Amino acid sequence: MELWLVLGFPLLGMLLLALLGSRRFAAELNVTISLATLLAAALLVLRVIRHGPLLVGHEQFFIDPFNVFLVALTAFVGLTTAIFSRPYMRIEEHHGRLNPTRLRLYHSMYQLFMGAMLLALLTNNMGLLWVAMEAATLSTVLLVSLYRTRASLEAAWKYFILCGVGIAQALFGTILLYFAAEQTLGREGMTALLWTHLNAVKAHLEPRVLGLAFVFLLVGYGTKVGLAPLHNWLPDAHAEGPTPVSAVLSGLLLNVALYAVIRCKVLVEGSIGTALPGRMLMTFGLLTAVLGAFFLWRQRDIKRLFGYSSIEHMGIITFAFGLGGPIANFAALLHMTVHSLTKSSIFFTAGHASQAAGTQRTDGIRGLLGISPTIGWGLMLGSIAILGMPPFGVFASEFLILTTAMREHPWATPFLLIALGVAFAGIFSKVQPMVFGERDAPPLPHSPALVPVFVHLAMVLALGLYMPPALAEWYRAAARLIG
Amino acid sequence: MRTISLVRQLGEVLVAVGIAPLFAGWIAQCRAWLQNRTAPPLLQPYHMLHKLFQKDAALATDASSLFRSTPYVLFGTMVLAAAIIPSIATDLPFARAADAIALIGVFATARVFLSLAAMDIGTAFGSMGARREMMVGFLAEPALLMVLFNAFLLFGSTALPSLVDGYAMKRSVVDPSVLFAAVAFLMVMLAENGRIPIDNPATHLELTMIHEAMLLEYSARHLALVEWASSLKLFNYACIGFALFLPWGIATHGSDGGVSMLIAVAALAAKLVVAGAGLALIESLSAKLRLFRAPEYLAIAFLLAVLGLLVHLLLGTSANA
Amino acid sequence: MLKSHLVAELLRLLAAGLLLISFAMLSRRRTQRLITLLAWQGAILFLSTSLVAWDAGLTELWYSAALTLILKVIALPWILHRLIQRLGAQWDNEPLVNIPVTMLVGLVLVIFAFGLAQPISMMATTITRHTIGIALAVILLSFLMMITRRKAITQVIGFLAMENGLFFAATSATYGMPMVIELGIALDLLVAVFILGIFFFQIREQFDSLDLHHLESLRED
Amino acid sequence: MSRAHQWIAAAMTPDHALRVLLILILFWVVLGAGGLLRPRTLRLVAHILFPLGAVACAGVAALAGIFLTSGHAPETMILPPGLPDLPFHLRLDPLSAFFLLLLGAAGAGISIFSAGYFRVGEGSAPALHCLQYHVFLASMAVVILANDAYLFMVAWETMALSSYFLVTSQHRIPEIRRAGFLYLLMAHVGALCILLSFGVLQGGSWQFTFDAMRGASLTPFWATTAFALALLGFGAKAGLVPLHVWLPEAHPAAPSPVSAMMSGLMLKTAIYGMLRASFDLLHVQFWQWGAAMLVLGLFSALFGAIFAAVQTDMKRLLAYSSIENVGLIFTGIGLSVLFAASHMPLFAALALTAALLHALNHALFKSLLFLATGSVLHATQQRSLGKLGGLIRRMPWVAALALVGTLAIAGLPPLNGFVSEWLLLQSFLFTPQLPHAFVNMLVPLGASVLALTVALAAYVMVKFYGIIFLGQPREANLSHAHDANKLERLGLGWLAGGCILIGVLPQLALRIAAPVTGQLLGTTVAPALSFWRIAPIAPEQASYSGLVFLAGIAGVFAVTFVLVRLIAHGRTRRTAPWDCGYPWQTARMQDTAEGFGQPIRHMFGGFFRMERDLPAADDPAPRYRIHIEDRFWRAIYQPIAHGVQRTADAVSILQGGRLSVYLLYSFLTLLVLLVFVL
Repeated sequence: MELWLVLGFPLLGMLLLALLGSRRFAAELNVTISLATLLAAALLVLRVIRHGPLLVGHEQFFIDPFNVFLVALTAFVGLTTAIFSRPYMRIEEHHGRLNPTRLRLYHSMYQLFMGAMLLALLTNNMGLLWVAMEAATLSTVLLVSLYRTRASLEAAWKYFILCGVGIAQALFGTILLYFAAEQTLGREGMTALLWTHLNAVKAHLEPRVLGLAFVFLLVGYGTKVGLAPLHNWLPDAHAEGPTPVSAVLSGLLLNVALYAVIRCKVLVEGSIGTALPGRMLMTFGLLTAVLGAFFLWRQRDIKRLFGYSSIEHMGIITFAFGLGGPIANFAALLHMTVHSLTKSSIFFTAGHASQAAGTQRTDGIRGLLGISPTIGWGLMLGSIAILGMPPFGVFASEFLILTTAMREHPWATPFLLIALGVAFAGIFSKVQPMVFGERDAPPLPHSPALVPVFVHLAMVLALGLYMPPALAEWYRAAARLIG
Repeated sequence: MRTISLVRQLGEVLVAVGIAPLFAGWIAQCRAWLQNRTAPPLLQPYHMLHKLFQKDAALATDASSLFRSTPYVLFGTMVLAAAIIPSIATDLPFARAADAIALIGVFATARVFLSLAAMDIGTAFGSMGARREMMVGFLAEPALLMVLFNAFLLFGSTALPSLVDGYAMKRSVVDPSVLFAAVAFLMVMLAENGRIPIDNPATHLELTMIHEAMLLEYSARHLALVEWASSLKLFNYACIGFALFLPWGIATHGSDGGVSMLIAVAALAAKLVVAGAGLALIESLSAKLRLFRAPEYLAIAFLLAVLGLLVHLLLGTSANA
Repeated sequence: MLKSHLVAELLRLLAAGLLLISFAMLSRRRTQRLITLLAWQGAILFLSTSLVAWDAGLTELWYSAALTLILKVIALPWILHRLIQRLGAQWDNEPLVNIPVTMLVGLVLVIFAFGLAQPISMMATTITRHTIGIALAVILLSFLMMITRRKAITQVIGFLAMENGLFFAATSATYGMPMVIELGIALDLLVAVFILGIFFFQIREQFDSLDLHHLESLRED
Repeated sequence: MSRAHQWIAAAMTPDHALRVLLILILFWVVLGAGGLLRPRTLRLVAHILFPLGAVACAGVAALAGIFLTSGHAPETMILPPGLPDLPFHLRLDPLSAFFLLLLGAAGAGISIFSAGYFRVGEGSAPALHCLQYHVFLASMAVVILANDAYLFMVAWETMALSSYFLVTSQHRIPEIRRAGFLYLLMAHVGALCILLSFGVLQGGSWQFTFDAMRGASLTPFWATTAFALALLGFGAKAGLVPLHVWLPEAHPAAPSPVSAMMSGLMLKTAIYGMLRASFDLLHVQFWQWGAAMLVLGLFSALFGAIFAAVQTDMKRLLAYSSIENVGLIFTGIGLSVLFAASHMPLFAALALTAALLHALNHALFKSLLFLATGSVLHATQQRSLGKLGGLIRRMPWVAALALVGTLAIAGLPPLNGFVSEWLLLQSFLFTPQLPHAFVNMLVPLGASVLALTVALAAYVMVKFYGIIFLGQPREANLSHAHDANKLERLGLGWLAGGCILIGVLPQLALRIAAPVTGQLLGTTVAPALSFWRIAPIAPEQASYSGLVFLAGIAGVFAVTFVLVRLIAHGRTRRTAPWDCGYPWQTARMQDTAEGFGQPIRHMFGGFFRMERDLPAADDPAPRYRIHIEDRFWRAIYQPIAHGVQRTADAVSILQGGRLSVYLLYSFLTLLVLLVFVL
């Protein structure tokens, strides 16, 4: 029941906002719907806590420890982003970069995007997962091109083509998966694409086919994760889209894509029985982390900067999943959570910062502390958190990942060290002069809603110091699930 | 500790304070002879001190209390050093208060205070002298330390009394390393006491001064104390040298009071006479070096000491037998 | 028995045609032609699907065949056609890499694809199993086409060709995906093309051209 | 009231020490947060919070002292927060107690001084200072108490972070921002190294508690890796050459009390970490470790001293002198490891005692001197030695107290600096007995390098004190410099008192160091021969008595003074300085900081990169400028920076902006992976 609400609210919202999106109260409506979604998700979570994993709708939908917290996270960040985007978009309108019709598109596509992601998370059907991912892509393409500027069009176009092609690969992978599953599960009852069934029989699936399938799925969904060298769309899309979109792209979409990859990895590993998929993920992860870090070094656009930082972190998470084992998986899941919280909060502040300074160029933004202490401290603390400084939660996961890597694969640690060091230098050398130094900008026309920023950071801080047992239990269970 | 040793201690200190100017005077006289000048009277230093004590002190207007107290500090440190160094007898209450390394510390204290005082008035020559003095100091100390290392290797102690006793115990031939050490010590001693070839106590050319340049602002009783302290310093160094290299005659631990004391005093007198003459000879034979040469000179001293060390470590077994 | 043998023969023929069309696409310059070829591809897909449906007697395959006919043979080509009419964009376009080289690479890709598909064909039970390699080849070739062309529209055509290849793979390997998925895919595809249509106009009004070299400003300098 | 008494009594009994310590640490945090009640006003912060913080510091020191002297068994404690399987573990043992004592003793002085120091309008708001300052204190204490890797790292990085914000409190100045950035970067990379070292230390047991690490058995290779990583990490924090570059930038940039905290206290946490890792967790295994630390330490010491001698900024000078002192401490540790690994526990204990003592002493006198520069800075707004001078007449209090610190850091008896250096030299004397050929011949040379360093330190300090406080004021505005206020004097006095106390009665310090050596090496040096004399190994070998020194000098001083007064009449005339009869003497003719550097530059030219422009002979307005730079910057850091830059440029080609190329990437990736699985 709650599950239908979780999926229903965003779709309802999409329709409503498609009609009323240009009204004055559209933003508030957007917030309300997101809130409703969050509440539904909360109910769902409560139910899972009470009754454990569940499987509904002819087994087409399911909740297990792996996706339950992602659902909660997605709904939550969806709400906070909606709250943030209310004043942000007003300011954009005030600056004349948007008009009511565009806002209508924005609001309804925002809800569609949320719905698609929740669907992707909740569905048990690999085919449906693919459809949802595609839908998410399409909606975000429209969101990225919202400003209709040359740059935003170019970014959207690249995003569309690259991810479209990628997603096509993923479809082929899915077909192969289906093909292999059909051999054992048969066509009857359409169970051959249900993850739970596949997981049950994964040991009997034809390894060679699944190997092929994994390559296509990895390349496909990996493109959306932003694994180098498939990442090229990511910085453009992050930099040119509206900031709330950058926030949800970094904070949620990448997670969902990675979630898909991991679901596939579980099946394939179970089938071919070697560590090959893990090795692939580790290699991709390291490559991505290192490349991302070096890209960071010479960024001049604040949103591109943090876009690349997302790439770097996705690399680290992927590497951790590749390591496998209870601790590394635990760390990876934790890192997914804290990264999306931190990164979205950073994008909130970065967005307002660039609004205040009237430019996204890092050398144009100065003395944020002087302009608005909340923005300044938000950006500073957020960057510190994302750079893996304790006591923030990002450090907790990096602690586990690094120590594990040091024991299991020492050869990898130098790369991680380089990635983290270069990323630190790259980001901090840009953030410091933006936050500190002399002020030079007028105040914003609308007061920014920065409560979400500090709520996110507080949660990340809490996760670094104390983790609620229920959450830890989910992580452990999910880690076991992933193996 | 027994009263007798206290008496000894007191006696030794008084002797040191008393004859230190004499020693300086003796060196001056020998030098004069060697350069066939008519020598000043042997007691000249005492006359000078007496006269200085009579004069009124002329003090720069903004001389701070640091400047005024320094002479007393200098004198104090030197007397303390004299009390520590076993020049006559070894079992002295103060002798155990510091080993040779700590003794270096005492001299360093004196040096630092003198340099600070020299900088206090803020004259060009004063601070220049202070700088040079400190430079010579930090070059000399490592060499001196290596010399002490040598002694430690021989007798397993850096406490001077133990060294002397150690000599008294083993009447072996002189260890080869000692020769190197002795030469090094001599060079350091010359440098530390502002003698030729590093500095010239008799110069009147400010630009070449080191020690004297720091005293330019002192007068009367302050000057007297400083001069006395520096002659005491020379005397102390001589005594350290004796304790390290020619400890014969010093009343060692076991020996009872009277006779050994007399012998010790006589021995000390003899050594001082010889040493003074020797110093004078060296000074008149060598020419003063340019200041930039000072590092080389002290580096040589250092290397000699290290050489001694290595020699000992290489031939160690035979020497220790 | 005889029937299914005949069907298999026909299917091979159609598959070969599909491959041929892909190569033709690689070699064609005129956008108009490419669209026609795309339509032909769709037609072949339609034929093969309905053949398989007839042979295996699967109703849902009939549906997807119908879907193909409507979407891939009629709707999409028509939309694209209208688009280039409206945009006045039926110009020649010179590929980035000259055509013989492209063909050569394509040839290598085909061999590679067959090599890859070998194990799958071995274990497939469908009568169409030998055509999986061709499906993969078509996918890779259209990928190649997207890489080598420099007009926005040609890239889209390549994209659609790739979708066709996927569809062919689905039918030939597994008698098609479950209906829900088919519908979903079709819907996505339709939406995608509409969005692309909007994009073309926006791009043109911004850059007054659909040439991709205008879209190279976002880069690390 | 009586309840309170009972409670305090209970607190003072060692078996609650850890709990009470935690309460005090929490109290610091509360104080820090308290400032936010009245963010912009100074009174609350200055007159209530900082003094209370100082009291807490004293409490910490007292507790640690009681714990050490009472010889109580280590206490452990587990707090709920932390990672799911890894709650926070805390442990109070002699080693941590010693460093807590250090932290509290020096921290009390600094806190009192800060109460009088911080002004409104200098850098960030007082409340913010207060918060960061106390978090800094608390995090250092937690670092020392932590008993598991995670808590250690959390506290460690919190320490770095809070100090970073303190350093950049005047963030409007670009140089300060740069310094802060460099500092945080080095700190973070170092922390990652430490983290990896822990990763090795846990030895596959996935237990990150130190207890588990003590138990873990590592192969020699892994043990050495862990040691090397730890040396890198802690060395970077301690400012060991060549990881020192951030130190002379960051320490001067901070407000003076913060510089004092960083130099005096934070560097010691690195020392603590090194001891914890190499002795306690890795229980010293190979003498090569000791040799490595010895070489690094000696080199850092000499390097620091030489660079301090050529500085012209008083705080940079002190920063370099910190590098020197850390070098000395590492020398002691290295020596101790060398002995311990060669099974000479007694000598090892001697060297370790020297290192610990020097850590304590450095905490005292370096804080004292940095605080003194703070007062000078407030009085004159000048940091450059070239514009100071003659302050002894304007600021007698600061001058007198700074003199104590100067003599102490110059290693002169009867002050504390001398004691530790004396012990260090003593321990060097035993190196010839090492069983390793050549090592035992080469190490004695180390002693001479040590002596050279110590003597150089004296040179440096004469320069420091002489140029700031003595001579004539080099600028006109110095004539109305004001002396430090009461609270500042109190803080300075506290630290100076500590220097004198340890110098005169070193046996007290030996007493508190003894449990530590007992814990780490199983043996201790004799704390005190008698109430007035220390003889760490054997009385006939070497002994020292600070008390006798003081008594002797003071006694002779008094006697001579009286006698001179009696014999000679004490008449004095005040006149212009004689200066060889040169009448046109001006303050500009005094020797300058550059002048003091000249002999050093002349002798150790190889260490520097010098840019010098000398005035022409016929220049009407001659100007002499010299720029000193250390070679490591160009030798190591710039190449790294350039390498990263080049790599970044190369990498950025991937993002060429061309869609076809992007598609090609994913195409090729696909093909490669396919070939891979084929």
